[in-house]
Amino acid sequence: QHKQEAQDTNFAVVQLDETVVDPAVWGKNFPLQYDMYKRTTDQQRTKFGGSEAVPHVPEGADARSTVAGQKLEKDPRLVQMWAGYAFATDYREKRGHAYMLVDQRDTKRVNEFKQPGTCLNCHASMAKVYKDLGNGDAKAGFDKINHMTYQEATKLVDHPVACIDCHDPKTMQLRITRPAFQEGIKALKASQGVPNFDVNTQATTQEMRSFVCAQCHVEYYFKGKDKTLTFPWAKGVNLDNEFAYYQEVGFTDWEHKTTGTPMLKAQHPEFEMWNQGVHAKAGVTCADCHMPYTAVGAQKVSDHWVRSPMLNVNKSCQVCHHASEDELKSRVETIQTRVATSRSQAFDGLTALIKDIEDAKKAGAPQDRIVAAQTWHRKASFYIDYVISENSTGFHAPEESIRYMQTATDAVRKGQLALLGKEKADPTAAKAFQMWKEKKAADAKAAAAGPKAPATPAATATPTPTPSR
Amino acid sequence: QHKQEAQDTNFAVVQLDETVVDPAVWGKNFPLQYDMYKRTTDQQRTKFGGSEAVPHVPEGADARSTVAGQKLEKDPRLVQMWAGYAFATDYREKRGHAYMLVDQRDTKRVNEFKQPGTCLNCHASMAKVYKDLGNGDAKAGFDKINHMTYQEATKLVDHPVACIDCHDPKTMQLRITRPAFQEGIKALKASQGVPNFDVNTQATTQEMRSFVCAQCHVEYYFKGKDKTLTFPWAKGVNLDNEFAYYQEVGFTDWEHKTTGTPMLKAQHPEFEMWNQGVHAKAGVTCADCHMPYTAVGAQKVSDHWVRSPMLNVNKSCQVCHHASEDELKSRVETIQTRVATSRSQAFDGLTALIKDIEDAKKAGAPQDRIVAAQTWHRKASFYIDYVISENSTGFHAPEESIRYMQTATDAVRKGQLALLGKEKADPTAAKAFQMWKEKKAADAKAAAAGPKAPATPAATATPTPTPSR
Amino acid sequence: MAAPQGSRLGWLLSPRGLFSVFLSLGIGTLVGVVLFTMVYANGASYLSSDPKACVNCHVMNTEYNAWVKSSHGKVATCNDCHTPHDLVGKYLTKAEHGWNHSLAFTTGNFPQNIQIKERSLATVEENCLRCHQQLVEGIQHSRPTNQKVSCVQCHADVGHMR
Ligand code: HEC
Ligand code: HEC
Ligand code: HEC
Ligand code: HEC
Ligand code: HEC
Ligand code: HEC
Ligand code: HEC
Ligand code: HEC
Ligand code: HEC
Ligand code: HEC
Ligand code: HEC
Ligand code: HEC
Ligand code: HEC
Ligand code: HEC
Ligand SMILES: [Ca+2]
Ligand SMILES: [Ca+2]
Repeated sequence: QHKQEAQDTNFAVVQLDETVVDPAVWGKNFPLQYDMYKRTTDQQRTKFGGSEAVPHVPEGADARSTVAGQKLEKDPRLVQMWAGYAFATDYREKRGHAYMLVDQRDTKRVNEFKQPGTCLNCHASMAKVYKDLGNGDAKAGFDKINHMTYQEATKLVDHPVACIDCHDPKTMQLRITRPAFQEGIKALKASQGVPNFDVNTQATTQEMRSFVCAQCHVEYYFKGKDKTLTFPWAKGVNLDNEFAYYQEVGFTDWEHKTTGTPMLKAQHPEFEMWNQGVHAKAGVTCADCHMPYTAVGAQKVSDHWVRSPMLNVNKSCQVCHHASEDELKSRVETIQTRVATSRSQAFDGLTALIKDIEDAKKAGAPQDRIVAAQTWHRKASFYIDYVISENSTGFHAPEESIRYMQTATDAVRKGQLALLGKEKADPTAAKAFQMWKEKKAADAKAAAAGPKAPATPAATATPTPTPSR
Repeated sequence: QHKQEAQDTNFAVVQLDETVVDPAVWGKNFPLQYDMYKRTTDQQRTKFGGSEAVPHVPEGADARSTVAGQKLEKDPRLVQMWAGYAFATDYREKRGHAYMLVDQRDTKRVNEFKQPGTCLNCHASMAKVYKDLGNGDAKAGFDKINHMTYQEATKLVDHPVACIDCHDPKTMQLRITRPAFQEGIKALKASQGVPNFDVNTQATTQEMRSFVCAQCHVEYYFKGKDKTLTFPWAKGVNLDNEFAYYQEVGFTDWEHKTTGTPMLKAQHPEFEMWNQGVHAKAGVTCADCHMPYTAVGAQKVSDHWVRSPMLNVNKSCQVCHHASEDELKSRVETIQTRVATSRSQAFDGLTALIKDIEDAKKAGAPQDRIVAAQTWHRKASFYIDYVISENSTGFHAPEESIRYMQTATDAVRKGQLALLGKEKADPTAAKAFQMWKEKKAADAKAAAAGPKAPATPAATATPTPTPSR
Repeated sequence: MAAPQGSRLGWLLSPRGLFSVFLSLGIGTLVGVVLFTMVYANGASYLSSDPKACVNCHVMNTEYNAWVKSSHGKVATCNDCHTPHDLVGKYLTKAEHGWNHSLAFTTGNFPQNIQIKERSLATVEENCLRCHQQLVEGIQHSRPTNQKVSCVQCHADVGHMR
């Protein structure tokens, strides 16, 4: 206790509490961390990661002078993969934390599509907003935001992820501020035999060094009418588990425009993938590689310039690995090249399957064959999307990433054979297909009954295109 | 030089030279290594490796009281995969070096099929035999053995791999005694820009700690009429390279009995797979894991009880890895389970493809479709066989092993579509198919001309079933 | 406040620990003063604690050789890292180690690649702090007292270069 006080007086220039959101104020007490934090504005490419600053002429509300590269241009197969979904209009390289809010506000996915306030969970400093809206109860505040439109909700926020989102202002201890993660990790731990896990009191600091990131760097979906942000972890966190979860609850993100398949979208499953890798097994956390300790004068601090470790190999990797910087980079690139090669081969298969289903529909193939092929389309696409969306190009779990591509290729194979009557449907898809059919019937009925109110066009958990598009 | 003398006097109980084959004699000078060497008679299973001693009633020439487990029974899909080839009759777990000669002499692959003397290269102490036959020129002796029948040649040998095969009797330095490896490594180094590589004078000891094993633990084929044992390394040592090599030279091992495809057989590519893994990149050799230094009294000796490292984790792995024995085993088993899962999924695909080609032939499908499907059958089977035959169940190179399974699944997919007219033939297969066709035509012509002499039924590089089968 | 578990250093710096130190000073326990000064004032002079004592046992040769090659081969001895530096702990541990070592040694019942035990590791990590306290104060400060940073997770090789 005595020790704690001594240190507090040591650092305290200003008094920090739950009302202080602005990182600049926290920076008065922790100038080293703050200076590093600000550098997340920098952009630099690595062979497979990082990002490029692409010049951008500010137009309308979009005041950005640079944007990140457009991935849809680099690989046009993505547009086919996501046909009919917002992602097919705009999907860019991620870049530093400093940009998270502007990049969301100015994406076509927000400007040309209806999005819920939920999106902000991972793109802004929400700790205070949730508490304020919920009168001290973050979960209540979170539920409120989920019901708002993006445009309403975004007015409530000012900052990208800030100190207060990861730290307790009194003790500076790491903490979880996102209800979605609290629920998700509880379900995950329960699946591992640890019931009623309360992350903020029961997690070790070592776990927290990854958990704080896992509030955002995870696959997610918007559950039910409330669009509650939910992590699909009740069966575990590998892709097979997550897919099985979606199949079991029968969730669908959108309908594929070309094939009519009820689809799933995967987003940035860094936490899940890391969990499958040898580093996680060895207790190496996100912070170890992405926020390595850096000696500044007589102090060691965590590098709050969160970025690709390939830009900082010496501090990120070389404490543990005695190989040279070039050698380490080459090991990473070897892995990434293999994953990229395998992924591209699987992707070619998927593209062929989409074309085959399209042709079969045109040719009036039997409906049961089409549906059977669609069940495999749903699976193959989710598996490939997962590895595309995972931002380490497979480094976080090399053999598992490629195993997913093998499963995807097998699903493509089955889908193509199904069209020819030589393979059955994926039995796990039955529920989702049934639910989607019912939803469409209900929508059609509602539409036929005439527009009663300016209701949201779709009752699904995902945004559908607005006519303005 | 002075040091060398000191050592010689130190050890020399008997004088060793190129005429001493019996390890028991070498053992007088090096009793520790010899005692360990003898223990390769022990058998013990690990989760995926090692071997089980299956009791065996000696019958006829086969005097073995134990044999290793029959893999064909554990996975009957193997029989279909190799239909028409000797491997489909007998394929067992490998076991310790002590058994290499008896296990070869008593396999059905030797007893029910014609095999060349070449087989002995990797199953007996050949250093002296080659020199003797070639009057001092090992290469000449090697060529002679290749022309003999197995039954003739095996009379010339007495021991499984012995000290003299890996060591220079004067200096005890590691050395290469197999011409096939000398040629193979020369071709490989040339492909990497190092011309005229002479392994015995230019390789480092570090390299030799893997090269001595790579004389046998590699994929191989019998080249041309002379059945010269050859390693397909002119384009590199990953599977893609080796397959490309075979396609380019147009080599075929046998014709698949069910589908009629000209096939390739893969055998124990441990060296190649290791080459693709992170351990090879980090300079970790076969001997580091399979012959780890062992303290005997005040001395450290290389453990000549060559076996699965999973039976010796402390000495094999914990020199470098700080994790517990259980943790290390579990890391290995995680990798192996993933590889096995992926491999099994690919294998199911292959089985389906074989069935489809069989059905299509029965149904009288167009010949060009059958041939196109066969080209993919050849590829898929070789890729899957490669990972089945590699004895670490993928540990030597996890992500690469699974990448091969993805490629195999893609080949299966293309083969199945080809049967339906929806995919072309693998263009790289053209030469091999052409050559096989010509060979069959020539054989048919020869057969029609009547049996002139008791000629070997096939002029191919591989043994074909004898009628006695 | 209870003495933090598994952290002798914490105890030393805790009010009760500090009190004990001052008490020992007060009653003139000379040994304590000398040790305290040597350790905190001039680490290098403490090198006189001879590693040869450990290498008496040839099974310690591997670690010894790896220590010589390590970044600490010239700045810290075996005892700097492997022996607790509070008085009671030091001798308790020496006794315990002595017993364990000779038992293992006589029975020969130990692995060739010796693995450090959890308790010994805790001692080592306290000793990292003894020398590097100032450097790591900031990164420890934001943590609960029972969840200190484990140095060895990243710096396993500082004492023994593999
Ligand atoms: C052992 C080191 C290591 C660990 C642990 C680790 N990563 Fe990574 N991460 C990497 C490497 C290497 C890359 C590839 C960077 C590149 O391609 O430039 C990467 C890439 C990323 C990227 C994309 C970065 C970019 O600039 O392209 C994100 C986001 C990411 N990781 C998040 C995480 C999260 C979240 C965790 C924990 C759940 C985590 N990482 C754990 C090493 C690690
Ligand atoms: C509140 C949500 C949130 C949290 C918490 C979070 N991230 Fe991020 N992260 C993002 C978003 C959003 C982006 C993309 C921003 C953009 O592209 O505009 C991003 C980008 C990144 C990048 C890419 C940086 C670059 O230069 O390309 C890395 C690496 C990264 N995060 C790692 C981490 C790690 C490690 C942690 C935990 C210490 C973490 N993130 C915590 C949301 C978050
Ligand atoms: C569970 C956390 C989470 C949620 C919810 C979330 N994001 Fe993100 N978002 C991230 C992370 C992490 C990144 C950076 C990694 C990446 O780009 O894959 C990111 C990147 C982005 C980017 C920059 C890269 C790109 O895709 O062009 C945009 C734009 C974006 N998100 C928009 C949205 C929108 C719109 C929503 C709501 C529909 C949303 N995000 C919901 C975590 C989230
Ligand atoms: C995305 C999450 C995240 C954000 C945002 C964040 N930090 Fe941290 N911070 C961490 C992590 C992880 C650690 C390491 C904690 C540990 O291991 O005990 C850390 C550690 C610290 C520490 C302890 C000393 C050190 O460097 O390890 C201080 C002080 C600190 N952060 C200040 C800040 C300040 C000031 C800001 C805002 C400018 C901030 N942090 C923003 C994740 C974050
Ligand atoms: C805190 C320690 C630590 C850090 C930091 C770390 N690693 Fe590792 N790394 C390990 C451990 C432990 C293993 C597992 C093998 C072992 O026990 O040595 C491993 C394994 C690997 C492997 C082989 C596993 C595979 O998936 O092929 C590679 C490659 C690797 N690390 C690269 C990196 C790179 C690149 C970085 C920096 C971005 C990094 N590591 C950071 C500890 C670390
Ligand atoms: C980093 C350690 C390592 C290296 C280096 C290594 N191996 Fe292995 N090897 C293993 C492991 C682990 C297994 C799996 C054993 C098991 O499943 O029981 C294995 C399995 C094998 C097996 C099957 C053994 C059995 O009993 O099932 C053979 C044969 C083999 N390796 C040969 C080689 C050769 C030849 C090389 C060098 C070209 C090599 N290995 C390099 C670790 C290694
Ligand atoms: C002369 C050829 C030859 C050489 C050289 C050779 N091996 Fe083998 N090895 C074999 C054969 C043949 C077998 C299988 C014997 C049997 O099943 O009867 C085998 C079996 C093995 C096994 C399986 C043992 C078990 O208990 O299951 C391992 C491991 C192995 N070798 C590793 C090595 C390593 C490491 C080297 C180099 C230090 C090496 N081998 C050198 C031919 C060779
Ligand atoms: C290039 C080296 C090499 C050549 C040539 C070779 N082998 Fe082997 N053989 C091995 C190795 C290494 C093993 C152990 C690994 C394994 O079983 O995959 C082995 C294992 C075996 C086994 C025991 C396991 C099994 O397959 O049932 C038999 C029997 C065998 N070989 C027979 C033969 C015959 C017959 C020939 C000739 C047609 C031959 N070998 C040629 C290297 C060789
Ligand atoms: C399959 C190959 C192989 C066979 C057979 C073999 N050795 Fe070795 N031997 C090795 C390797 C590899 C080393 C390690 C050499 C090095 O690193 O310099 C070695 C090292 C040695 C050494 C040096 C000391 C040591 O233990 O590292 C002696 C002595 C030795 N072997 C004796 C023998 C004797 C005696 C036999 C026969 C009973 C034998 N070897 C059979 C591969 C073999
Ligand atoms: C001579 C040193 C050495 C030995 C012996 C060794 N390793 Fe490694 N191992 C490494 C290095 C170096 C890496 C690469 C990562 C790194 O730099 O730590 C590695 C990586 C690994 C990895 C992660 C790579 C992957 O493919 O997933 C595993 C798992 C592993 N080793 C297990 C083992 C096992 C099991 C053994 C014993 C059979 C073993 N190692 C023996 C040095 C060694
Ligand atoms: C009597 C012979 C002998 C002497 C002298 C000796 N050791 Fe050891 N030491 C051993 C043996 C035997 C083991 C293995 C014990 C085991 O793993 O169960 C060991 C293990 C260790 C371990 C790891 C096990 C643990 O308890 O964590 C450490 C640390 C260690 N010794 C340090 C030292 C230091 C420091 C010295 C000098 C002060 C020393 N030893 C002197 C024989 C000795
Ligand atoms: C700078 C601190 C430091 C010094 C000096 C030091 N060690 Fe260690 N020692 C360590 C650490 C840290 C470990 C645990 C390494 C690990 O976790 O793998 C260790 C582990 C050991 C082990 C157990 C083996 C192992 O790898 O776990 C023995 C035995 C040992 N030391 C003996 C000695 C001896 C004898 C000396 C003096 C010659 C010595 N140490 C000097 C820090 C040190
Ligand atoms: C007796 C005092 C002492 C102890 C105990 C000690 N160190 Fe050090 N350490 C030093 C000194 C002095 C240096 C500066 C050495 C130099 O400049 O070469 C140093 C340097 C370092 C370095 C930088 C050099 C490198 O290897 O990267 C690291 C990291 C380090 N120590 C970590 C540790 C850890 C971890 C422990 C505990 C396992 C520890 N130290 C125990 C005195 C000590
Ligand atoms: C998660 C990994 C990690 C852990 C845990 C860790 N360190 Fe470090 N440490 C580093 C890195 C990275 C550096 C290099 C910083 C630099 O070069 O700026 C470093 C540097 C150091 C240095 C050298 C500083 C200098 O000025 O050169 C010392 C001393 C040190 N650490 C001691 C410790 C001690 C004591 C602990 C435990 C309390 C510890 N470390 C825990 C990663 C770690
Ligand atoms: Ca999703
Ligand atoms: Ca072959």
